[in-house]
This record gives sequence, C-alpha cells and structure tokens, in this order.
Amino acid sequence: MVDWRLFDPLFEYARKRSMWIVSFCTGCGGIEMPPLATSRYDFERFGVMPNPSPRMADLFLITGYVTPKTLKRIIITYEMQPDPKYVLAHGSCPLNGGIYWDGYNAIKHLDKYIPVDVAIAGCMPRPEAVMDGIQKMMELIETGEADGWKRYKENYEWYRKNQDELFGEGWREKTARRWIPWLMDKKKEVKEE
Amino acid sequence: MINELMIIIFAPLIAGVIAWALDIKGVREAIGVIGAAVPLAYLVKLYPTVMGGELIQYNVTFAGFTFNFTLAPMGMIFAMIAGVVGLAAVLGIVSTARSSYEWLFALMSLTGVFGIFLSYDLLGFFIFWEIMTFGSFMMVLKYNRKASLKYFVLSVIGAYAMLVAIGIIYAKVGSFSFVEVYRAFSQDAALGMVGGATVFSRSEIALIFGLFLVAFGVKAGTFPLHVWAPDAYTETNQSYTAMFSGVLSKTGVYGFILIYMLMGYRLMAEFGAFRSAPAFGYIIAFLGGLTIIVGGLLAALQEDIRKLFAYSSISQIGYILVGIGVGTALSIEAAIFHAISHALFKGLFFLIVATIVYRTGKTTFADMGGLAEKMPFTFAMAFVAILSLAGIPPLVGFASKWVLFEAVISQNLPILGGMVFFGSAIGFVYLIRFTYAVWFGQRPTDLDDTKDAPLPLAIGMAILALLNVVFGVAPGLVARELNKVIGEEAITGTIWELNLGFGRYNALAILIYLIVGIVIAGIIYFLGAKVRKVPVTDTYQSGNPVTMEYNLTIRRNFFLPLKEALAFWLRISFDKLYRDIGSWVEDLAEVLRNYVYNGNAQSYAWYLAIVLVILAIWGV
Amino acid sequence: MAEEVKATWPKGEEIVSALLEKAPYAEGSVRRERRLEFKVPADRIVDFLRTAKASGFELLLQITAVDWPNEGEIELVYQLFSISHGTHAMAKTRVPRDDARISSVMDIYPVAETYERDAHEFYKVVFEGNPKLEMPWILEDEDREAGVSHRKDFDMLGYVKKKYKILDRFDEDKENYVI
Amino acid sequence: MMETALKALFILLYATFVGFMFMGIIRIVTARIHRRVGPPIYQPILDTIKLLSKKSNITHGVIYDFGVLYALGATILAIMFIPLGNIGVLRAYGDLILITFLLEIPMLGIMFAAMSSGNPYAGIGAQRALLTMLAIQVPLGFAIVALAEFYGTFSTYEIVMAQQVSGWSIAHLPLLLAAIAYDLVLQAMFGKEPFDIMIAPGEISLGPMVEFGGKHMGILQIQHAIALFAETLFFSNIFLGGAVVTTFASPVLNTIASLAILLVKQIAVLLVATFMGAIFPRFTIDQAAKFYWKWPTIIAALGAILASL
Repeated sequence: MVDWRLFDPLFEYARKRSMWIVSFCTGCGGIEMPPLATSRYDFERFGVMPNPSPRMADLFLITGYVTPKTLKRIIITYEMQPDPKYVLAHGSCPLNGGIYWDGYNAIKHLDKYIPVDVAIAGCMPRPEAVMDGIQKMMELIETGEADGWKRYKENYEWYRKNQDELFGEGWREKTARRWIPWLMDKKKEVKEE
Repeated sequence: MINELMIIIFAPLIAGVIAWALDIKGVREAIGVIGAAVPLAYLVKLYPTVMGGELIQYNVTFAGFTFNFTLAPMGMIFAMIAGVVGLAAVLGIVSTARSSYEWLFALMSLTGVFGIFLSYDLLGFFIFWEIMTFGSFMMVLKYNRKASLKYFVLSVIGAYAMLVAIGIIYAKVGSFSFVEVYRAFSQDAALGMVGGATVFSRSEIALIFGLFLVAFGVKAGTFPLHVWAPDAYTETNQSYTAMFSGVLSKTGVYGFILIYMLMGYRLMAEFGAFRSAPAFGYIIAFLGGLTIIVGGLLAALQEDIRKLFAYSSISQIGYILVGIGVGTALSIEAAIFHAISHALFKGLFFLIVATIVYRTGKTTFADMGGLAEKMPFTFAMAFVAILSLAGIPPLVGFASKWVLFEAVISQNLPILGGMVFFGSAIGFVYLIRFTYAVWFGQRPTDLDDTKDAPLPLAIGMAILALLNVVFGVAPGLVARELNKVIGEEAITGTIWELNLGFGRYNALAILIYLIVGIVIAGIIYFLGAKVRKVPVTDTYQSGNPVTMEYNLTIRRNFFLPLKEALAFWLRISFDKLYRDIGSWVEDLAEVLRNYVYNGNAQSYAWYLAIVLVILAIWGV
Repeated sequence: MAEEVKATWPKGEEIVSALLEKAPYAEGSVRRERRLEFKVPADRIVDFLRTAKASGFELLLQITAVDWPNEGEIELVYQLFSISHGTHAMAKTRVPRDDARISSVMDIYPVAETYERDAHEFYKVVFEGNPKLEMPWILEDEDREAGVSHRKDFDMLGYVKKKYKILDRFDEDKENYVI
Repeated sequence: MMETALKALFILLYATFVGFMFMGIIRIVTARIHRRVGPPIYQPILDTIKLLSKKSNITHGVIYDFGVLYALGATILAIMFIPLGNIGVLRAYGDLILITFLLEIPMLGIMFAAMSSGNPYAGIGAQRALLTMLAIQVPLGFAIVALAEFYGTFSTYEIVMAQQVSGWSIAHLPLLLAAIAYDLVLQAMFGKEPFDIMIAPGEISLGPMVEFGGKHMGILQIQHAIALFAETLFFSNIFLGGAVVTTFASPVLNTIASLAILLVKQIAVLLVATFMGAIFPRFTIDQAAKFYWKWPTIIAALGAILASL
C-alpha cells in the first residue's frame, strides 16, 4: 500500500547483505557447503546463513546435477519462497546435463524449469568459486539485475508447460499419492488402480 | 407472602417439576429458563441489602426441626456464582437437552445448590446436599450406569461421613444451627486455651475434621477422592457439566470454608500452626497442591475433550483448596476470587465443549480439527476462555491466580508456592493441546458443514465471556465485595487496581499497553506487502507435495514424551486402587455367602448354639 | 579361460567339494585364491543358497543381473561371502529372457529383498514371494510406463532424446556439442 | 500523560535497538568461538529489514497473523513493566509474578500462529516448546518464590531498592542458588543451544517457525530482540542489583549512567548464555525435561527453603 521506492537502495542493500540459503542440498555439491560455513571461508561474513524453511529463505543453491525426482521437490520449494528469490547453480550439470548428458534421469537444462540467476563453472566448484558466485549474486542484487523471480512470475506458463511436459499433468497429486497405498500397507489396491 | 429465600431455593425445583410434567417442546424450555432466572433476579434484588451488612433471616419448622435460612455475604457470593453459571448452563441445556427427564434433575441439583448456600443449620445443609447429589447422580445415570455407580458410591461415602460428623456435633452441642455450633466451638477453643476440660476431646475434633474433609473432599474432587469426577463430568449432558463442575464443585469449597467459619478457632487451638498456616489448613492446602499437579498432568494426557476439561476443573479446584488451606484472610479471599473466576471460565469451557459435541457429534480429539473457520463465534469465546484459564493478564483468570500466588508465597510456604507455579504452566499446556487438536490444523472431510453455536448456547457463552472480560479488566469490583465478605480490607486499591501492600496489579494499564503493543505490531504488519491466503496442503514438508489424504496434524498422543517422562508416576492410579478395593469387597462377600449364610438350617442351628454359649459364659 | 596354469587354492578346493557333495546339481570351481564360482540351475537356487548359508557363507553381498540377448537368457549372479572361511563365492543361474521368473531367497538372506527389487526394477526379473516387488522405488512413474530398463535391447539414448527433447541437436560422434 | 508516552516510546526504541545489538553480539561471539570472522553487529537489523521488505507474503488464516501480532504486543507490554534505571513507565506495578507470566505469553502467541498453519513440523515444535516450558516452570517457580520470600515483597522496584542497600542478591546464599537455577532457565527462554529442541533447525526445520515468511518472520525477529532485552534486564534487575544512579546533578546524566550499568550487566548475562550455547549439543525433549526437573529444581527449591527460614 505504501510506496517504498524511496527506500529501495536500503532494501537492496539489506537483501544483498542478508541472503538466507535454503538448506536443501540438491546434488553432489552439497558437501561443498560445510567448508563455506566454517572458519576458513565463512560466508556468514556476508550475512549469508543456512535456513531450513523455504518460507524465509532467499538464495537457493542448486548444487550439482538435478534428477527429475529432485526437480519436483526443487520446484515446490522454489515456489514456496517469498518473492525476491535467487538461484545459484553449481557446475555444468544444471546447464546442459554435464557428464550425464545421455542419462535418462539427469535434467539437461535447468533454466527451462526454474530461472537461474548465477551459474558457477566447475564439476563441483571449490569454495573459492562458490564465494565468487555469491559475490556475483550480491552485485546482481545491488544493480537490480537479479530478476530470476520476475522472469518466473511473468512467463509462468512457459515454465509450467515445460514442467508438465517433463512430469505429465497433475504431477504433484500423483507424486503425493504414489506412496500412500504402500504406507497404509494396502498393497492389493495397487493392482486395481 | 412466601419469603424470598424460599423462592430462591425452590423456584428451580418447581420449574423442573412443571417442565417435566408438561413435556411440551417449546414450553418446557421456557419454564426451565424462568426457573433458573427467578432465583438470580431475587438474588440481584437482595444484593444491596445483604452486602450492606444486614442478614435476611427466615426460619421454617418442619417435622419437629427448625430450619433457619440466612443470606449472609459469604452465602450471597456463592449463590450469585450458582445463579449466573446456573442460568448460562440452563441456557445451554435448552439446546442440548434430550428429554424432560434432564430438565427435572438439572434444576433439582440447582435447587440443592441454592439450598446449601442459603441454609444456616447443619441439618438443612445436609438435606440440600443430598438433593443436589441425587439430582446430579440421576443426570449421570441417564447416560452411563457404571460412571454414575462410581459417583454414587463415593458421594454416599461422603454423605455418611458428613452425617456421622453432624451426629457427633449435635450430640455434644444439642442444636444444628450454625450460630450455636459456632458459639460452642469458640467457647471450647477458649476453654482449651485456658486448659480446662473441653467439650470435644482432641480425638473427637480430629475425627470430625477428618469426616468433613472426606465429605467435602469428595464433592470438591481433591486428589485421592477425585476419581469420580472425570467419568461423571464426561458421561452427562455437556452443558449440564458446565453447572456440574462450575457450581456443584463450589459446594465442596463452601464446605471447606464452613469448616473454617465454624470450627476454625477450635482446630487452630488444638493442632497449632505450621509456619504461620494452621496445621489442619496445611493438610487441605497440600492436598490442593497435589490435586493441581495430578489433575493438570492427567488433563494433558487425555484423548477425550470432555475428560480433558474434567481433569482441568479438578486441577483448578486444587488452586482454591490451596487458598483456603493457607488460612489467612487474604488467602481465603483469593480462594473465593478464584472460585468465582473458575466458575466463569470453566462454565464457559464446558458450554464450548457442549457446542462442539452438539454440532459435530464427536468427542475424541482424533477426529476433530480445523473448526476455527467453521465456528468463528465459538472460537472467539474459546479464545477468551483460554486466555482466562491459562492466566493471561488482561482477564479474570490471571487476577485471581495473581492474588492467590501472592497470598500463598507471602506466607513463607515455598513448597506450596512451587506447586502453584507449576500448576499455572500445566494449565497453559493442556489448553494448547485442546486448541491444536480442535480448532487448528487440517479439517476432517465430514466436519466441513458444521454450523456455529445455536442461539441459546451462544447467549449463555456470551454472558460468561463478558463477565470474564469485565471482572478481568476491573478486578477491583470483585475485590471490594470480597472485602465485605471477609470483613477485612485485605485487597485495597481502585476498581482497576489491586493493592496487597507487597504487590500491586493494575489491569487497566496492562490492557492499554497490550492494545498499544498490538497496534504497533499491526502497523508494522500492514506496512508490509500484500498477503496471499494459502491452503493447508501448501505447507513445507521438506519439499514433498502434500494432499488432503496426508494427516498433517498430530491429534492423537500429542504429549507422548510427557507420558514417557511420567511413566513411573502414572502407574500409581487411585482409580485402580478403588476398583481393587471394590473387587476385594465383592470377593469377601462371595466368601461369606458361601460359608456363613449358606442357607442350610444345620449351620444356623450351630450359630445359635455358639451365641447362647457365649452369653452364658458372659453370665448374662 | 586365461588362468589355466595357476596355483590352485587347496582350502578353496575343499570348500567347493564339500559344498558340491551337499548340492550335486551344481558345478563349482576355484577361480583363484578367495574367489569361488558355482553354476546352479534356476529352479535349485533356493536349496543351493540354503546349503551355502549352512556351510559358512553368512553374507549375500549382491544379486547382479547380466543380460545375454543373443543367448536369450538373463544371468543372475548371487555374490556370497564367508567370514569364517574368509572367501567370496559367486552362484550363477540362467533365466529365460522373455519371462524371467525365479523364486525369492528373502527367507534365507533377508537383505535379498532390496537386491531383488533392484534386479526387478531394471531387468524385469520377477522374484516370486517378494512382497515389495511392485513398490515404487528408483524409477519415476513416467519412466516405468515408458518401460525403461537396462536390458541391452532397450534404446536408452532414443528414450532420453524423446524425454528431454533437446538432445536431437547433438552430433552423433560426440566431438562437437551444439546445445 | 505526554511525558509517559515519550518515556514509553524511548523505552521501546532503546529496547529494540539494544535487543538487535544483543542478537548481533550472540552471532559474533558464537562465530569467534568457532574461530570465524562472523557477521557485522548490525546484521540482525539487516535481516529484519530484508524480511519486512519482502514483496510477497503468505498467510494461513486470521489466527496465523493475529498470533504473531499478539506475540509482539505481549513482549512490548512486558518491557514496560521491568524497571529500566529510573525511566520505567509502569515501574510501580512491576510485579515478579506478573513479569514472569508476561515473559511467557509471547510463546502462546507464536504457538497459536504456528499451530494454525497446519504444518506437522509446527505441531511437533509447539509440543516441544510446551514441554520445555513445563520443564522450566518448576525451577522458575522456586526461584521467584525464593526472591519473594527473601525480600518480603513482590515489587521489582522495591527489590532493586533493597539491593542498593543490602548489596546484590547473589551475595546472599539462598538467592545465589535461585540465580543459578534462573540462569539455567534463561538458557531455555532464550532458546539457546542445550535447550533449543523446540526450534531445532535440522530435525524439525525450526519447529514453530517453519511457516513464517516475510513480514511475519520480521515481526518475530523484533519480538525476539525485545524479549532478549527484557529477559536480561529482568535478570539483572532482580539478581544483579539493577542500577539506581543519583550521583549526577541532572537526571539525564543519571539515566545514561544507570542505563550503561544495566547494559554491562545485561551483556554479562547474555555472554554466559552464549558461551554455554556455543559449547553444548542439543538435548532431546525428555532429557531436557528430566534435567530441569532434577538439578535446577533441587537448587532452586533449596534456595527457596533457605530464603523462607
């Protein structure tokens, strides 16, 4: 309701200096996170803090290859994050499938499903590379170019089409209901469905 | 012109009988409500005169005994509680009553309660005590025989204990009326001080106190004798339980205060004091402390909504007993204050339970949930009741608990202080368990079309909630009346503020600053961006998609860690003890029937012979 | 086979001969030190494993499926390990390729339940008696319907190109990628 | 009227600012214990601004929002009662029991909001928070009883005045025991390491806080800051002698001096909690309950009994 444009530089500075990471290590790069948080590199200097719940997280680190199974969870977590949200992709796998270019279960082009703001090279980049990626992300936020979330909101149909194309329509309910017969130990029903 | 006191006492009974006789849908409810409203109206009319200090006497001679009824300030306060909560409960019964049978016995128990608070002699007190017990027993009998049996057996034990005690007193004092009994006891105390021969010996006084303790302990549901309460409160028409636990348990409390009024000096002279609290009082207080903890912890572990509030009302009565036990003027005032606030918020809670059970037909937590959107009015009432029972400052629950805490702790009783403090947290704990299981979370599909509370119940709840808030924000109102009752200026201060000398509590300031705080928070909230409503299934389950088939709320076994931590103590259960005693007595009777009264004439002949021989030896 | 002239492993020979007495239907040999090999007909595998477990092969390490398309058979290799003898053993069976059906060894080695589900998921070998065979596990529902399996006659690259719709721009000889 | 309003506003701003500084201190000290550089001291303020300035927020219903507002409102109410040097607004009514209850009520608001979000993690988190509160209530009760009996009064202001005369509370043995027990209880009230099972990040993803996003989390950050300030202020008032400075001529200098002394005491209490928090792993809920019902209760009960003799 209130027009906050006057305070935008302050908000951008606050968003830059206090990025909270969703602690959801999606791929093989997850093991690179602890060195970042401990005493040698310590990204807390920049105000970056791991945070389990997507509701209050801004930065989403896609660490390494993404399988369809993980991508479903990534999409759900990404959509739960409040709006100014940024995605940092590690390594070449999110870009073009990397070494799993011919694998049936590795996503070839992550940008078709969720917008990626910064991508870091290196088949699992070293902590220095990730810190450099975070610096780059902070620059983008400062200059206002980190608009992945705007892209996602504006052409949501395109993203949605790609997702449904890969997973099939109504994949959320299907995935949720996939385990129920086995959880409730009703094996017989699997045959009738 | 029939005396007002008679009208106050017998109006509900007459209305009950007429309602039972007529048994026409619309008319029956109207008569019932009138039956509950008339005594309240008269009480309000008589209020200024009684509080002005002038007692209203009325004597009735019946079958050789003179029953004198007096409306003293103490009786007036309790009668007002009975009147208000009784009216609210009766309004509840209008919508939840199944047959006219319930009207008759609900109003009969209300008559019993009024009779107790107004009677000024032991005989009248006992008779109305029996009427009340009979009325409430019949209400429980209608729903569940076993629960009513347990309630009946314990009440009968209590009644016989009281009868024996009254018998001893009558034998020694020669009259029933409180005035003579009080004069006899205080004379006795004076004689005891001087060292002369006292009318009552030490063991007799101890016996009388023990018997009264059992009698009033059963009705008030103190720790060892509380086993009937959960079943009795659960197995009856829920809006009647509002009266059952809100008003009938106050008769037990009134009984304890009666012990103080009649025999206080004698017991003090006899048993002395324990760290500035009378020794006999410390027993009551300690039992009350145990009741708080036991009632509260058991309430937290219940799966049934009615049982939870049954145990919770036992634990709240524990507070009142602690107040009475400590024995100073301030602590008895605190006890009565808490009796009033307990009646208000417990009556409100049971009306809420009645609404939920009436609308959803369900009583266990496992199949309830997410009712807050469907029953907004009832939830608002529940929110007020929760704030009040948990002791959140701007409401009456906190005011009475605060006075009680100060009274207990200022008497240098650390253990009691610790127990009372622990009790306040337990109240907090089982209320959140109730709120979570019933109001929030995922709503089962069959509860989707529940409507809100019916009108009569809503009015009943509104009355009690309004009183909760009014007495909460202006506790001075109640404190001034209590000072008149006790006759001592224990709680000073203006209408908004309570001042106990060593502690001051200003309810108005709290309310103002709380509103200021919430307004500030609201401003910060509305400065932020727009808010998007999200369904229950759009929730963070580590990224996994969730549908309504998933069970998202922990309704069953909510306090499993607490149950594990208390596993050792939960094995000791007085309920099992009484059941074992019961079965043991049955076996004994079985043995007797097989061997002693076995029905063949030959053994009877033997018994005759033996008796004759004994008599012969005795040389009769 | 290449290792004709090799120092046979006396201890292994004893174990093999002891086992073969109890299981005449099988043949066994010592590949080299601490490596035994057995060939067992498909219908006798359960008794063989039961005797193996009795005679000291405590662990079932893995059930590997090997696809022989031209012989039209799937070979199931049960890899056992014996801590007491300190040796590893392979029990190989052959199952017809089109309807690969064998009885489950879950009751002997409980761990076999997972290995059998793995073999079923990717090689469509049906293990009778394994309750969790149809339970969803590694493959997503879409892949399962499309019939993804690691058998040699399944065109994996074709499936990937159809699924991700981006690989058709790859040059087949993998020198220059055009994304 | 105007003067109290100004005082109240000053208290509120001062409490919020110093509370954020305290949160910054906690993060820096924990970082330095881990031999890390750690964020700047104004980091919590940046976090709160970022959270409040989020462009889209979600809600699970009216109670979800009202619970958060109620929590902040109750904390603002609590801060007004605790004597702050000589500018306490409701100092005369600052009653021991009242403040102890007011410091627990924000948890009710947060739990109402968390539970109405319908998230299973929030349910488990609320259950654990309730049991932790049940566990700390026993030692807390005995500590308050010890204080009330030792000084014979419940008004915090009179206790502070009594301490100016008879030295700090911790100088007397009964109250020293009560102070030790209360300090262990503070550990759970701050939600610091050994007893923060209710907001365990890894296990139940921050428990009740899991569904709070954007401005809800911002409001809760402010609430946490004021709560930190209030709890440390209450502890330093009742156990470490508070601060009543009358040496200077002008009242403004007196106020600044007393606020400074209080600040030093508050930071001391905070550092004790931070050091303990940085070292200990996390207790499970029944270990925490059993611990609180054993040692702190014995210590506090001993203190209460000694105080009442």
